Amino acid sequence: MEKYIFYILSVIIIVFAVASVSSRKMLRSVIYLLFVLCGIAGIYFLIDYNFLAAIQLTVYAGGIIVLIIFSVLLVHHIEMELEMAKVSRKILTGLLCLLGLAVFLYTIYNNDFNVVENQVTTTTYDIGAKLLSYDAGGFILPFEVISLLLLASMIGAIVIAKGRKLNDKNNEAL
Amino acid sequence: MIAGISIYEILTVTSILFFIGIYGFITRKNLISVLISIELILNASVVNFVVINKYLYPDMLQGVIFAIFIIAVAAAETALAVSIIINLYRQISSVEVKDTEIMKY
Amino acid sequence: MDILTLFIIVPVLTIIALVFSKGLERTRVVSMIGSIIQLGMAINLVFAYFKERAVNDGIMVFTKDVVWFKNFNIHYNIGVDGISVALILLTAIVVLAGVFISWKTSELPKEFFISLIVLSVGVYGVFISIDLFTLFVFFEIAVIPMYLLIGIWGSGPREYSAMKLTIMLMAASAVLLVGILGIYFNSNADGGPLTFNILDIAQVNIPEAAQKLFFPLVFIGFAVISALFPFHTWSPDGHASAPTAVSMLHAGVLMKLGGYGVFRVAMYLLPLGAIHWSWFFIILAATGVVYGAFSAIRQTDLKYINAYASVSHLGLVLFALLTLNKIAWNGAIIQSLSHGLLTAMFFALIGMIYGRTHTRDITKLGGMMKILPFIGAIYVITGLAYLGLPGFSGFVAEMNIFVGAFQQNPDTFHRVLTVLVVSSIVVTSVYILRLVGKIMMGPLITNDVQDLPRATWYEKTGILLLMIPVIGIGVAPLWLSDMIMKSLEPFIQGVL
Amino acid sequence: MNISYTVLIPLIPLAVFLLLGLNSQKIKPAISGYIGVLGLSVSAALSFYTAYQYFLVDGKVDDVYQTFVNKSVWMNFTETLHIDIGILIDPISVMMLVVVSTVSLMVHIYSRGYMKGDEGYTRFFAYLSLFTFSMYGLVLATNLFQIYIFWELVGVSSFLLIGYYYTKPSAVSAAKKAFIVTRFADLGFLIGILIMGYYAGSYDFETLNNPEGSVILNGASTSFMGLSVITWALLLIFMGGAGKSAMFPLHIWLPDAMEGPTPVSALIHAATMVVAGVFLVARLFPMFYFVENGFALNIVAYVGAFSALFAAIIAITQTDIKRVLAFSTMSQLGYMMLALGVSGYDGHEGVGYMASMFHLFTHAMFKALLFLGAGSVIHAVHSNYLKDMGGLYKYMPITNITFLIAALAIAGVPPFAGFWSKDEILVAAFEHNKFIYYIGVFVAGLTAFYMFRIYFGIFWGKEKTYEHKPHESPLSMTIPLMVLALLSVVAGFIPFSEFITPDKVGFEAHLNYPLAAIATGVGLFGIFFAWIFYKNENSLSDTYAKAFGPFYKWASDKFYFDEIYLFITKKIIFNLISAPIAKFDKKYVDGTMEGIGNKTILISNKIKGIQSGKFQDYAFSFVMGAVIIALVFIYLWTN
Repeated sequence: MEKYIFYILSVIIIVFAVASVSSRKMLRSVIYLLFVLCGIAGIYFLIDYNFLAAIQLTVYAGGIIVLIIFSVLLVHHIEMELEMAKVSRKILTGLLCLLGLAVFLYTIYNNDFNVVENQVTTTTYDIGAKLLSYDAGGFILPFEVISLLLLASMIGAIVIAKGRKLNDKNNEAL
Repeated sequence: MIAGISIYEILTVTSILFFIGIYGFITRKNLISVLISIELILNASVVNFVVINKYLYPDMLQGVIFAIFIIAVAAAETALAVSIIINLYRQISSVEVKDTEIMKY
Repeated sequence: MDILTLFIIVPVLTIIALVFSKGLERTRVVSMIGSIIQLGMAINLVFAYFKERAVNDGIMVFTKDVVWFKNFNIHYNIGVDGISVALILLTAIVVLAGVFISWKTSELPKEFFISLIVLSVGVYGVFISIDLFTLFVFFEIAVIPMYLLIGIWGSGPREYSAMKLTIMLMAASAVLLVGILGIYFNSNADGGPLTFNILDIAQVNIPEAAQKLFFPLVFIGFAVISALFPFHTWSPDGHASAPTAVSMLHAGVLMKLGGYGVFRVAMYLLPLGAIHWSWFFIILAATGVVYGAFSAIRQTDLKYINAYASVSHLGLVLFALLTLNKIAWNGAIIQSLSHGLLTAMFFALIGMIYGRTHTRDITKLGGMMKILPFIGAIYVITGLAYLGLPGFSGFVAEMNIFVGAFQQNPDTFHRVLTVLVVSSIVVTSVYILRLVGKIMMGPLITNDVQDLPRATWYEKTGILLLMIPVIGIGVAPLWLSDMIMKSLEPFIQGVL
Repeated sequence: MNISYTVLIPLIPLAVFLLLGLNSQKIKPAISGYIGVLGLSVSAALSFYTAYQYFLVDGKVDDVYQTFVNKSVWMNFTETLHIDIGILIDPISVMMLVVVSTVSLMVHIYSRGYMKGDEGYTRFFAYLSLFTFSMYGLVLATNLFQIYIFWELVGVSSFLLIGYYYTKPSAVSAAKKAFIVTRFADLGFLIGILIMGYYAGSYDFETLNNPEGSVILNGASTSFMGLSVITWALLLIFMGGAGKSAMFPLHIWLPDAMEGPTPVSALIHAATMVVAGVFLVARLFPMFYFVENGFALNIVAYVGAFSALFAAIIAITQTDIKRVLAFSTMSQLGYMMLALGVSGYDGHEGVGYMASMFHLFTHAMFKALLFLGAGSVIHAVHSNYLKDMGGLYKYMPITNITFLIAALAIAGVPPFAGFWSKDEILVAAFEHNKFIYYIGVFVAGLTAFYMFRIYFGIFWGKEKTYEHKPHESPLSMTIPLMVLALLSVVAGFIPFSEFITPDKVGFEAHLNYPLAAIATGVGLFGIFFAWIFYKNENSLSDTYAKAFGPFYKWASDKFYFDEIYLFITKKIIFNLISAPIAKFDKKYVDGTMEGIGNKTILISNKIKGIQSGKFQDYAFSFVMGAVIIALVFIYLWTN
């Protein structure tokens, strides 16, 4: 049963990822991304990381996608068709990507993973404890660093997006 | 563990996702699309972290925690990128890649 | 402090003093004092040299040796012989004259004089170095300020000219460096250590194959700065764009480095290569002599005429060196001096004319003698000296070269080339007289200008400074040619 | 004989030159004239004293005139080969000293009147002194190189003096022409000197001219294209002499040189500088005579004879009196060359040599007189052209008489000076070469004709209407005329053969009466024709000119030699050599260098595209690089 769900999820992820990078409509592209992210959240559920799945859904689907949609709406007309790259370039990039993929897969399939059969369930409590632990192997320091980084990026984002005060010159530019 | 699915299959899927992201990054002509492609690449690697944690070292949580960190950083990054894009749009009223080539010289 | 290192120290001190001086007035006074001290030292050096020569019969005197970079055996190794002494004196004279001629520089005077003196440091350095590497370093020091001097203070398409000049000279330097390294890595052919010392290398029998390989590199590397045909094209453009003092220094002194290097490095260290290749380069040199003269006939820009004339006259220097004859070599050195002084004088006069009439186009000038009697008279005299009139230095040099070329190599090939080169004196007189007749004589063309400012004291001083040695050499050449002849002795041995 | 004081002869004019030249703005014209004349008087007095001492007191040892040398090394080439500067006293140099001093002094005095009021008065005297110095140096030279040095210096003085009116374009171009043509001839001279230096190993006249010396005895040992190298050297040296002495075909500068002030023409282009070529051949006469049995000397004779004839024909047709005199000079110089060419060496055989020097001497006197007289006329009527003159005998009696004396002298009428010297030349030619003798006689007739043509044209004929009434010139100008006229009368009676011979042993010359009668007859015949044609204004001359048809036109256009030279210089040298070279330089030589630079820029422009600034291109390269590196590692690890 889980096997089939995984296949279905995989198909969803790949199909929508392809759709997302090839759609000529900006907004659709974003929505396809949303599906991809949801698919990934599904995979998290499948491998029993419920908390992670939740984060994926809230932060990505809830936060980032909304942010992107906002920006799309701010800078785009919804009906506008995107300019596409030259065919030769597409083919070249495609070939390069296939080659890269081949390298990846070759490496992966030639690697003998030391898989440990298990049914361990990770709870939110475990994650929280680990995250805030200051024992050896605890992640309190990175956690704090990430917090700071988030704060800094918030401020940065506000400053950049706010821009300079509009004057005549900028009016022309707008 | 997903019953009946080996780590190879999952890694295959993420690799494909990763290269789709790269394909998008190189071919898309619009900064927001490029941003979307970056999200794909990031997600592919996040899944890898998680999956490898689960399959190879089930007793540890490093992969998961890094996944959380990456998601957090991605959120921050997206916020910044969007603000840059909006600012750029104000400056040159375009978010096309070709209009940002002034760093050439 | 030894007498030669002073030639580096004093200009450097002058530069330091210039850095701390403010305003045009003080800047030029400081440069003038510095240059006068240099000239004084150069004159003192001549007398000291004669005194030292009486008791010391080494190839070089006043030698000093300081290890500079041990790993590659690079030394700060200095010394002079009669030839270097003569050329140092020339440099000091031209630098001082150049300072006088640029008395009125208004744009960035401090930087201008600093560059000018940096250039002179390089030139002095080349003339006193015995170490190949040190020589090369000073050679480069001399070339680089040209770029700034032409690019910043030049006129016309100055960026273009500066770039062209610098790139061509740099390319030549690159070739030269390969040649020098070739000599260096062959300097242990007799089992000694690798060395850059010219005098030591001369004692080593560098393998013939290596000599044949590296001679053209070293020769071309040096000869490009002497405007060897067909690598001369930087010179007309460079001169045309350069400010007056820079043209003077460049044509007067810098271009002499080529001939000096050819004979001090290429001929001395690679004599077999010189013998092997001389037939080829002598054709180029002789072509340059005639070609430059004929080109000069057709030019209409005063500086272009002079630049092509320089190609012709310096071709004569290279020609003389390549005849591998002592008399001709003597002539080559005297020609270097003579041409240095005369060309400097010509450029100075052109600068004065340009400064007054704001044109260098000979079709727009005429009858200047009437309104500028001093400049006109000096111009005529310089022209006559330039075309080899007896009583001036050019005649002495040319006669030495011609007699020498005729003494050596009595085969038809060299005879034909010699006659060809001798015939250039007629072509020279054609373009000089055309020039003099056009701009100095004839009816006054700038009719609206009946009165131009006469020559000022500093212009006259600069000119007289150059004129005195020209006449001195021309009237009494014996002391100079004896001094050079004696110094040539060890150098000519290898190629005879 | 102590000759050390003779150093002063050239040095005084040099000092005067430096004094006047360096202070030309400060010295007042009147004073500078006096300085010039005074300086030259001293030199001239010394010259006369030297001549007196040398010829009459103690120049001779055992009836042979000795050569006195006083020299020092000026520049060393090798132990044996060096350039000396010094003084050489022998018969011809002393004779030249006298000629130069006399004419130069007369011209100096004359110029004080002629140049009065000219703004470049001081400069003029400075130039004259420079010229006189150079000319002294030339005649006193001890070796070929010294002669070359002063040769160039007289050339440049001539340049400066011809171009004295430097605002006049014609004067400037004449000066340039004179300098360049003679410079071209000097090229031959210089190459000749170089050859001589290499094969003979010396520049010294004593070594070269020694009839028993190795140079002359071994002269024919090395040959080149059928002639010995020494002969080649002599021919090239003669080329230099021909250039200075305006021999055909290097004569074209001389007529134009008349653009200079008239005293200059008298001094330089009639009496002194132009005879330098003759002097040079005379100086090297033993070499010319002995090396290869005088092959070079024969060339000299024929060139001289042809020039004499050629110039005389042209002189008949010219209308500018100074140009007539210029061609006359050229013709007379040809005469002197001819005389040298037909001379022998020993005893009476050397009559040609003697006659040449004799003619040089007398010619200097009467030709200078003719020029100064012409100058006097030009001064009076302000024109050079015959058509503006006529009937001047009334106004200018002194000029008239002195000019007539000079004309009679040049026409070879006894007892005037020209008769004696010309007679000796014809004797020499008659004895050696009949063909040349006939040319000589014919030229003598032509000379008399053209000279009296202008004499009658100026002083007789129909009186023209003059703007200002012509008047006799001031005393400063007429005194030199009178002095020179006196000399033109008496110079012929100097027993030249006693003093100047090739072997330096005097001999007794006798008048050859039949030949003298023929020559005089021809001269008188020429005068007679001139009298018929030009004594009174009539149309005879035009009729005869028409009879000669195109030949007359050619002659009056100087046989188009100017045009030929102009064609060579303008068309061939300027347009066919210089212009293409200049173009070639710009286009190909510079073009190649530029091309290298441009190609570099082009290539870098091409490569620059890689650094496009498009981050997606960078990403592409990055991924590609990563993949390639991965592939490489996989390849390495799997093997």
